[in-house]
Amino acid sequence: MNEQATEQQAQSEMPFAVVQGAPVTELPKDLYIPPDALEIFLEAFEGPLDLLLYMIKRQNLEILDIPISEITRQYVEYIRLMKTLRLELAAEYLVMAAMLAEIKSRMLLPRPVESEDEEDDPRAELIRRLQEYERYKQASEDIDRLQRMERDIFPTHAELTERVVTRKLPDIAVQELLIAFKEVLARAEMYNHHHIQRETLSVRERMSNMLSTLSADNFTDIADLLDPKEGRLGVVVTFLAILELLRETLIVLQQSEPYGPIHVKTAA
Amino acid sequence: MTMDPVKLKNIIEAALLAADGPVSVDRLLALFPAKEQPPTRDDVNAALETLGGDLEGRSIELKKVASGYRIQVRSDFAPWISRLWSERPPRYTRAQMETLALIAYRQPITRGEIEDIRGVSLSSNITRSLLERDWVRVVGQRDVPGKPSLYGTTKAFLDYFNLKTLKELPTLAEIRDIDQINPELPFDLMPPAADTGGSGGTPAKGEEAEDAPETA
Amino acid sequence: MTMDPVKLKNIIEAALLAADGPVSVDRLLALFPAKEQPPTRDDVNAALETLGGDLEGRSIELKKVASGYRIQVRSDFAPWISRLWSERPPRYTRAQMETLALIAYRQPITRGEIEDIRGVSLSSNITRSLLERDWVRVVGQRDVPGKPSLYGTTKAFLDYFNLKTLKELPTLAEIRDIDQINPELPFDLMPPAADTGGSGGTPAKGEEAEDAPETA
Repeated sequence: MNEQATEQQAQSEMPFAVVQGAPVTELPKDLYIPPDALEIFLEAFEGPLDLLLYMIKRQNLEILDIPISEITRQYVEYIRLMKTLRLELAAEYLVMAAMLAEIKSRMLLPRPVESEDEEDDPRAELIRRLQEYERYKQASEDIDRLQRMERDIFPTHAELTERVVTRKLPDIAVQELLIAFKEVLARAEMYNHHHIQRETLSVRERMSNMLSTLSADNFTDIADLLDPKEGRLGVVVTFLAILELLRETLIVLQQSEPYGPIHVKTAA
Repeated sequence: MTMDPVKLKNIIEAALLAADGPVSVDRLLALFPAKEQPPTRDDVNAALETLGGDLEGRSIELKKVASGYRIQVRSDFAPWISRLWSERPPRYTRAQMETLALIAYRQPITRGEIEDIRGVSLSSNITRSLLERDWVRVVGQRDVPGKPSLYGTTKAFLDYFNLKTLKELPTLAEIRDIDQINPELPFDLMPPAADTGGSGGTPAKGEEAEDAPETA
Repeated sequence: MTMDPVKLKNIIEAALLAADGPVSVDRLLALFPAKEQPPTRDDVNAALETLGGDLEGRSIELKKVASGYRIQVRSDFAPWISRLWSERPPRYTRAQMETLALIAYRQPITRGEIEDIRGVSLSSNITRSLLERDWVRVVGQRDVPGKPSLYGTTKAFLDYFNLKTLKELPTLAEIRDIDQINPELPFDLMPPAADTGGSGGTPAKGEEAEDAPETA
């Protein structure tokens, strides 16, 4: 009847759990686990430390003074039962069983009476780990109880229906302006050092000039644009200006026959 | 002539209500252009204090959390407010919560250290879910072979759990020595198994799973 | 015994503030379970009316829209609240800064002259952005073929930098002082040019516009 109540409760609380139906005839008396709740039971534990803690609390035992042979016997009983039910058991559970068995055997060995300090207690490491795990398990439960968003407290929101869109503009200090000026002058200087002769005719300027003299209606012979009086540099600048104007589709180039004169006019 | 304190308070209230998350004092100060005689930080703090007082006895409260101030619905009203939505609040598994607790209290901490303390291997789904929730982040690598990632918590974690700083986390239990056996058991870990499930609007408890064996 | 009207009003306020959009009266009524002596539709409507009155003179208002009620920020507060979302101000590019500097110090100056000094062609976006900011304007045309526009700075430019006249612009001679006063300026300062010819201590006059490259 007790078992039935538990089972019902377990099911009503965790209706998503898979219940194993295999009948188990022999149950250790002190396990208190109905067989078909075993799988749920196993899922409820976060590992061997958690299972051990449960067994200790369940029997009102004290972590610091675990009756190791009794706990080991119960623990191994659980493991055996799980295996019988062919439940998949994480490797950590078996490692713990081995560790318990080892502690148990070391407890049976005679210990020097005078050295009672904890390092000599074969249980010391287990007890440390149990306590360590327990405090963080407790902490996780404490955090779970903190007021939290979505469950206990809710963010508020009031719509702002008409947003004033403000596009921010860069902020600069007057010193930055000066520094930019200084940098550009310094660079211009380097530029001029590298070019033995300063370029007095800019491509861009020539482009503007050319655009203002060319016509959209009449073609001009490209040879007329290249003025030898300007020297080689001037011819190069003009040529670059033509290429650039062409790239920007501001002018149209036409050649009526191969090797014939090239004519140019502004784009319509 | 600085701004009228009531107007300042109203602007701050509107800003906190319109913003999508907590708002820092710096961000509040940025609402006021320099050329319009902006309030000082002290003015803003004073206005926040007045606003907090105004909301006493109301269903909403001013709360300071890690990334700033926010106006939130008081937890007393959760039973009604949670009915606004049909879905239940997200639940977190014990593995997620224990991992989160270890990262919160022991940060920076590696996956291996978490596994050592919990005594089980840590599925990468768990760290991924905490990272995706933006509750934890990788804060570095431990300088050992393999360079394992070190995890720490974020401001979003503190915000979510209504905290200003990590100092506000519940105190950790003490580790006792093996020789100071205390007959008074301070643990009350297992909550009584009385069925609290489904009672009206009470918020769902994190984990009820382990109650099951207890009641047998 | 039905619910205290103040409590009802508080719940409704919290619900409207917590919801993601307008809330209908039906949805408000659904917050109250049948077994807890829920308020009537009239009670809810009365509470909404009281709430609307309470919000008079505050930064938020109760508004009825097609799909229900919502609490929204009053539009008077839009100028401040909108700044919550304003991005950080962008920075001017090097090309923009240098163009502005050349226009300021070498005005009046043509596009071609700016290109000559900078050694690269000048995108029309750059002049446009400065014209749009109203820091730069076309002050005339150079009397050469093509009649290129001459650029100069505006009164708004002077106002922004808090200058009365262009004469107050810092001079190249001051640049050493800037170096010393604030060595951590985030700019890559080039060593002072050996020859600062032509620029002297005062901002350049129009006629000096082409000096700089010439002096090299």
